[in-house]
Amino acid sequence: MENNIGTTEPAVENENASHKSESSGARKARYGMVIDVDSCTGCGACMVGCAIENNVPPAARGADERTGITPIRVYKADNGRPFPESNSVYFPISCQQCEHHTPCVSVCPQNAVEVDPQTGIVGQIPVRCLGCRYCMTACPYHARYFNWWDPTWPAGMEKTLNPDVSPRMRGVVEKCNFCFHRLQAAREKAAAAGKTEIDPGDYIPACAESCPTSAITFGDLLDEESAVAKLAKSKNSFRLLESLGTQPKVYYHSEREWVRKLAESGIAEGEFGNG
Amino acid sequence: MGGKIVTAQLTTSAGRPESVPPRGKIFFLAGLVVVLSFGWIVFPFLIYKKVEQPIQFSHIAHTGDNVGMKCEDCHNYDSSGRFLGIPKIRKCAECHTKPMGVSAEDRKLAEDYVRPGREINWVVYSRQPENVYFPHAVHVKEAGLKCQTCHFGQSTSSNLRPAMISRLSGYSLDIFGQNLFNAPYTPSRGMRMDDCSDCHKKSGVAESCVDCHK
Amino acid sequence: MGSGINRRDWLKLIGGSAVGLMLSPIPWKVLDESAKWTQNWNWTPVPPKGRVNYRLTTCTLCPQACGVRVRCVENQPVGLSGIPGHPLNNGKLCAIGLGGHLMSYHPSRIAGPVTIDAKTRVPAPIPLEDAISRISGHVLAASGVAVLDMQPGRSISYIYKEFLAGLKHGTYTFPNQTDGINAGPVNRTTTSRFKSYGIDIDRTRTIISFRTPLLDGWGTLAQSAEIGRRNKKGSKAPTKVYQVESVSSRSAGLADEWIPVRPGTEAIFALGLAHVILEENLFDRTIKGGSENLWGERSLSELAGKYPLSRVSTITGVPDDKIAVLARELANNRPTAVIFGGDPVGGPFGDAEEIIFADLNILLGAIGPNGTIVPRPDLPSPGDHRQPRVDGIQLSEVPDHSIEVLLIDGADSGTTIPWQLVSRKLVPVNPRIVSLSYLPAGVACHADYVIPSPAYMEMYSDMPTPAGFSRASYNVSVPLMEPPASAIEPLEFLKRLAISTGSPNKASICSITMRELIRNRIAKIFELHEGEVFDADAGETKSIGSMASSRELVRILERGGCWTGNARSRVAGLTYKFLGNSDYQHVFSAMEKLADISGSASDIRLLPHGTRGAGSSGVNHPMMSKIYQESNLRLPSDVASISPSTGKMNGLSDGKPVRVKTDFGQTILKARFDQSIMDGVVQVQVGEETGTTARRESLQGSNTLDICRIESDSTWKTTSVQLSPL
Amino acid sequence: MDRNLISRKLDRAPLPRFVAWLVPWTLLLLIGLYAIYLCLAKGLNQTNMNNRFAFGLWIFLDLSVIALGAGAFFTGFLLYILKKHELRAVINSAVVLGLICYSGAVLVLMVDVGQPLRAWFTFWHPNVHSMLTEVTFCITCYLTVLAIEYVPIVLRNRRLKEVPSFLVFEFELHKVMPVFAGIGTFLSFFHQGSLGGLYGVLQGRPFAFREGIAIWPSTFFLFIISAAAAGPSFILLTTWLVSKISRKSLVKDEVIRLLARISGSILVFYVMLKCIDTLLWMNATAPSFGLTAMSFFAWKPFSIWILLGEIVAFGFLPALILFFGSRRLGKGWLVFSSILVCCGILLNRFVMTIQTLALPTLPFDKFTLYTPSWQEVAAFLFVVAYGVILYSLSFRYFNLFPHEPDLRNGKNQNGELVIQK
Repeated sequence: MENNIGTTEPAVENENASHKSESSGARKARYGMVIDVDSCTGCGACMVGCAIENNVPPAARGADERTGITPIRVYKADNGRPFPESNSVYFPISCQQCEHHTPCVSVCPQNAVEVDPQTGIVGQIPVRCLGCRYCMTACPYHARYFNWWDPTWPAGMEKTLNPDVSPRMRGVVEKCNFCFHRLQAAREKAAAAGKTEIDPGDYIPACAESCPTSAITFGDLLDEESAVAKLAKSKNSFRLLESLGTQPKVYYHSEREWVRKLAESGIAEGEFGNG
Repeated sequence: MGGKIVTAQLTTSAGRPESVPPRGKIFFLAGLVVVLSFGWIVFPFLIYKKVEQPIQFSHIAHTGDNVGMKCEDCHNYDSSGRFLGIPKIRKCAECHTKPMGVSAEDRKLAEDYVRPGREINWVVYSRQPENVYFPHAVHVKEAGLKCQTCHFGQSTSSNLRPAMISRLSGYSLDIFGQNLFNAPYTPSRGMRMDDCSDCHKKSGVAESCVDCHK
Repeated sequence: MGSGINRRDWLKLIGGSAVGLMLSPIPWKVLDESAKWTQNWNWTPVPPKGRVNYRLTTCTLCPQACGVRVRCVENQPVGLSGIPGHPLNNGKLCAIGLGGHLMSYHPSRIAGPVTIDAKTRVPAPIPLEDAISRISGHVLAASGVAVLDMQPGRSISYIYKEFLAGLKHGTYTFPNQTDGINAGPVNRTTTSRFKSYGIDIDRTRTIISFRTPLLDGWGTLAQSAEIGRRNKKGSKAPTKVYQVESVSSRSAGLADEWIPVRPGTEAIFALGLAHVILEENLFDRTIKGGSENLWGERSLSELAGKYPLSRVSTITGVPDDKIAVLARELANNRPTAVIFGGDPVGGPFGDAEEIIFADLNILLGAIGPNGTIVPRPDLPSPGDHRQPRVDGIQLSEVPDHSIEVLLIDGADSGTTIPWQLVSRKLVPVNPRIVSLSYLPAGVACHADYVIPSPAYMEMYSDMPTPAGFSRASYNVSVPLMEPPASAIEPLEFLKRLAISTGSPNKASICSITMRELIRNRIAKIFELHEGEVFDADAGETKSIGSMASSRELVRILERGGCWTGNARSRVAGLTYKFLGNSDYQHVFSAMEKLADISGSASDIRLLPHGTRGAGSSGVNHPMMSKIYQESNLRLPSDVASISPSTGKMNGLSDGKPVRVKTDFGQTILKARFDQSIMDGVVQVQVGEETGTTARRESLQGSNTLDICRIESDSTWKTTSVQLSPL
Repeated sequence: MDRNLISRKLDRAPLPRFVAWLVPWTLLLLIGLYAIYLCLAKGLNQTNMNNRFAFGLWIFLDLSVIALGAGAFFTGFLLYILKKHELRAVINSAVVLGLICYSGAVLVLMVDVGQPLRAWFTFWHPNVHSMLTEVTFCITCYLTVLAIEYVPIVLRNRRLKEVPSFLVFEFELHKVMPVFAGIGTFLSFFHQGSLGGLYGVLQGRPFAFREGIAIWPSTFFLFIISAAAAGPSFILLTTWLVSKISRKSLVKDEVIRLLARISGSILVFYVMLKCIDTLLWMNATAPSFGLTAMSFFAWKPFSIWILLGEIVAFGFLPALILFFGSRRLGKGWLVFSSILVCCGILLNRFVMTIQTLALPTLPFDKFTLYTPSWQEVAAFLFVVAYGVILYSLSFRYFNLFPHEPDLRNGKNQNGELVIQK
């Protein structure tokens, strides 16, 4: 399966978007990011920054790593060798914004998920969602999270919610949407200034903004000049589970060969509980 | 088996002479009519509550010739192009520190709100659900829509009609999409999801949910 | 039955109504409305709307003093981000800093002054007046009063000193400086006499770090990120990083090379390096001249002579050829810097060890005319008359059992210290401990009185230069939120205390507010007429010289600005004392002791450690649950990581509870098998405790550090433990 | 009252015994009801499902009962369309079973989704690409069909029969029954298939993904056929069970054997297809993802045995017994192997649901398992209890087995189902 997203026109081969009209004035974009896993220290700033920006509540009593909500989650992976050869790497995983056969879109029974033809961002509409969780079983990246609890904040903390994001209610699925509201804000700013194009500097997701080592490069993959497009084409950039042919728009980058091998290896093999 | 049917019919017709059909029909119709009329006439008024505005504000008094204000004079944007909606009391205070006219409302404004610096909690007819994103800047400045396109005569209205708020969902009647039996009202159109999507389809912009839903 | 309504008529009626119902809007409308209701549940909070604006300040949640850009809705902070271009954090924040504004809403926040029952540790509210009068009573009766300042060098620190100066036996103390490079060892091994030193990252080509979280947020965020950038393959100015530690930390994972040494043998390893450097004459030529105890009797070379590579290798568990190779690497890729300590939990090294590290620095020319370790001037005090009358001493230097009343400042030091370290300084019979903090966390958990202070973003405060930074710097943190009525500023508390204890300095203390205090200090900085200031509003840097008055400096600093002093020229013409001022025997024996400690390969060693941004208190903002509770990214403090073989050897199983027992107590932790961990080592990450999003009912302040052995030199690098399954 | 509700031609246990029989089931029903209340009121945190196991016991249950309920449509299909008149003996029972299974499934689904009050969005804003949409539509429609098919059975109750218009209505309904059977068959084909498609289309789950024909992955067809095979077996099984419990002979021997034969022959066909499909998946589909099929079975406790078990022990074995033995072998064998068939179906649905989710997809991901919470189990048992109760009532007050009276009067000596103790 070819992985030519970002370099050629992807929307053509995107059956989820192709039936939509192409008539909008603004230039078509394909937003994506390249995460340099060699720079990731696994500090978790992206996870916290994301949660605060997107009004994700802190853990409900009894929530754990399998029922919590972390639209971007940093996984630790290691080379499987014992001490002292052991070595590890951190993979921050948000919605991978699949461009092709987007697994979660076709399965949703009531069109609560779709690929935005303008930006290539996979949108999730919680108020349309009925919480059947079919999309979660469809997503190979475990990037979708279910609201098992009513969202609750410690007393007074709801004052700190971000007005640009509506909190989700219990019983619906949510996920990363590249902080779409920030793109909206950028558009609004541009419109107010009488411009049709947004200033790329105005649109950067919370995770990329908060990464202390600037491991996350974000931008428009269709813009040949953008740093992200260049980096995505580097020979040491790769995507997770490429063999599934979902063509994610989140790339990873590493100079270390074992890391790239690890990502290629597809499904992990081994015994119960390892990996 | 067939035989049984016949006997059965015989017994019944013998048991109760032809009074049966009309009588039955009457009862059936009675039920039908009662419930229908309740459902179409009474019920809609039951699920909406009328909410009066705290102050009878007259747009025309401000936008009319004698004052001649523009919409933007009160409903403006901040530096980053964010629409600020209904102005805070400090805006009214610019003129209404003391009653300007003789009307009771005028006095109420000056005395109950401006002087103590209390905000007026208006009931916004077009208050959208929390999950709706509507950028005024994009619609007004980029697309060049007139305020009236969505807000109709609001700018020339002389009084504020009570808002119709659903007891169940808490949403204003004005923003209902074209939904199941939205009867018997035809509220001022222009702020329903379908109105938005119609216009968007016509002008061919913003084709996806995330454009308007956050 | 003929007349009247019979059952069948009823059926007909119901049938008719049923049909009518279906044709009426009722069922459909209700269906629709109920769906809308689920989208608009009144128990799902609605974010406040309003005018959005940005305000600027400085983070005070650890000494790194990051510049913070605060997004506000109607002046209520809703989101934080770093200030781009800021000299200390260059637009970045750590996981904790990003949620700083949530601290005020922590469910466990202390609502008002409390006394804590010694046994149950359950807090009981007490009126402020009573608290003050009681405390002043204790102070007046006490023959030893001390303030433990968790973040020395702030303006308030001077007021603490001033208050203590008014008492008969006042002691101002602070946790041992452990961070990377500190003045003590440098000044003890050289004739240099600066109060603090930093590292000139830009010049450094090789860094060898002894248990410093170098790539993990050490020093300042900008610095750490910079090292990381240089450390990566294919960077323009590559900096090689060698990480020497027994813990498989994140820095160890990211460094060019991780040299895992047996627990507690870092200094021996350094000695091995020194050995090679001396033997092969690789040391810096500039030290040829004035230097004591380098050669001959009672010298470093003699000491090194006792540790031939073979021996070092057996002690540290690192192959000797590897040591030799590394030594040559370090010597040949100069400028090199040796930095040590700074693990937020692992504690300091002993002075003997520090001397060895300093020696290594000298041998590699790091301290000297073209060195990487540069002196840093001190910040001026907030006013001449506030010049310290009591000198501060490190906590370790405070005589044992000398403190009757201890005031603990609640500032977040970014490091965790074992309670024993404090408690051994206290008188054995009911000492009084007062904590000025807004969370029942860290050492505050051991207090008898807690006076709730305003949280971060609720009061004026200033931030002195963070450790490791090569120049002097000064930042100010301004209040952006109303503190709760119950909160009382440390300064306010001191004023009340000064009055009720009739302190001779009460006039001076009461004469000033935090804001004035800080402004005075800014004025003093302005008078230095040196350095430059980063204007966060304009995003540009101005030289102090270009400014008309200190008022402008005040304006800039009170809006997230950052003043930085001039870079100091490197110290030249120094005389080196390779065994320090202290009697050389002390160094020799200390090394022997280390060699013995690690001697028995069989025993299992407990290694407490922390990650930067894990907070010192063990209670962080609720959103940290994303890292600790809702993912496995970081280990909470109740997990013991062990190598599978060690685990199996002790009959443990992965994920099951384990009893960790030392001579000083025991604790039950969750065993976690991790093959990246050295055999015979138990790694415990002290920091966030699980479930801190929930409210804490009692103030139990226990963590694994409580069962660690505190050595005579106030270190607790490693402790021998027994493991057993439950 | 109770007496006059029971057909004269049938003798039923005295009321007290019947009530005694209902009591435990009612208790179960109530516990389940409480569990369901908890889930609806407090949300799905009451379950042990999680983000990795977004589907759990309940979806497994839905798939299973709907497969077993297939007997209703398939018998209807054979009877009304293919005119297999012998099956009239079990059609009523089949319809009741179908109704129970489907209504039960829908009921559990309503608890399973996070926002039941919005479930109707699927009809209002359907996504035609989604298999789940297909399932939702078909199941709802088919449930209505079943309800309609159930009506005549109810109307033939002794008391209701006395209302002439009912009798007429029932008579009319009977004439159009083939139409409904047709519709039912059509609908069932689709949702049985779509349930298979549910997993077959999962591009992101190489273990479940299958190539297919047009828009339908192979699992689509496999599910239809397996359901068709299991349906008759389930009817056979239940008929046997009911006659055991009620100590009555209910249907003629031939019917049983016929059901066995039908089930057997379809099963043979199914197992063959299943083998071909598995081979295709192992040698074409999985490799196309750069994976070896075996890697999926490397994970304990699910090893290759689960696959072999499904195909051989629960596939070929019963298939052969039923196919060749339906005429000769004793009923014990038939019952035994129809048990195998039903278990086989359950296993297959289990593998598709649970194993698919348990397997890791990311390289650094873990294999995970999940144990249902008591609320989930209780809700599950609620459906079982509900089924038993509804069936018991129907069996008592309606004539589910038309031949039962004749068999009772011993009219035809040979061929009645004699239960040898």
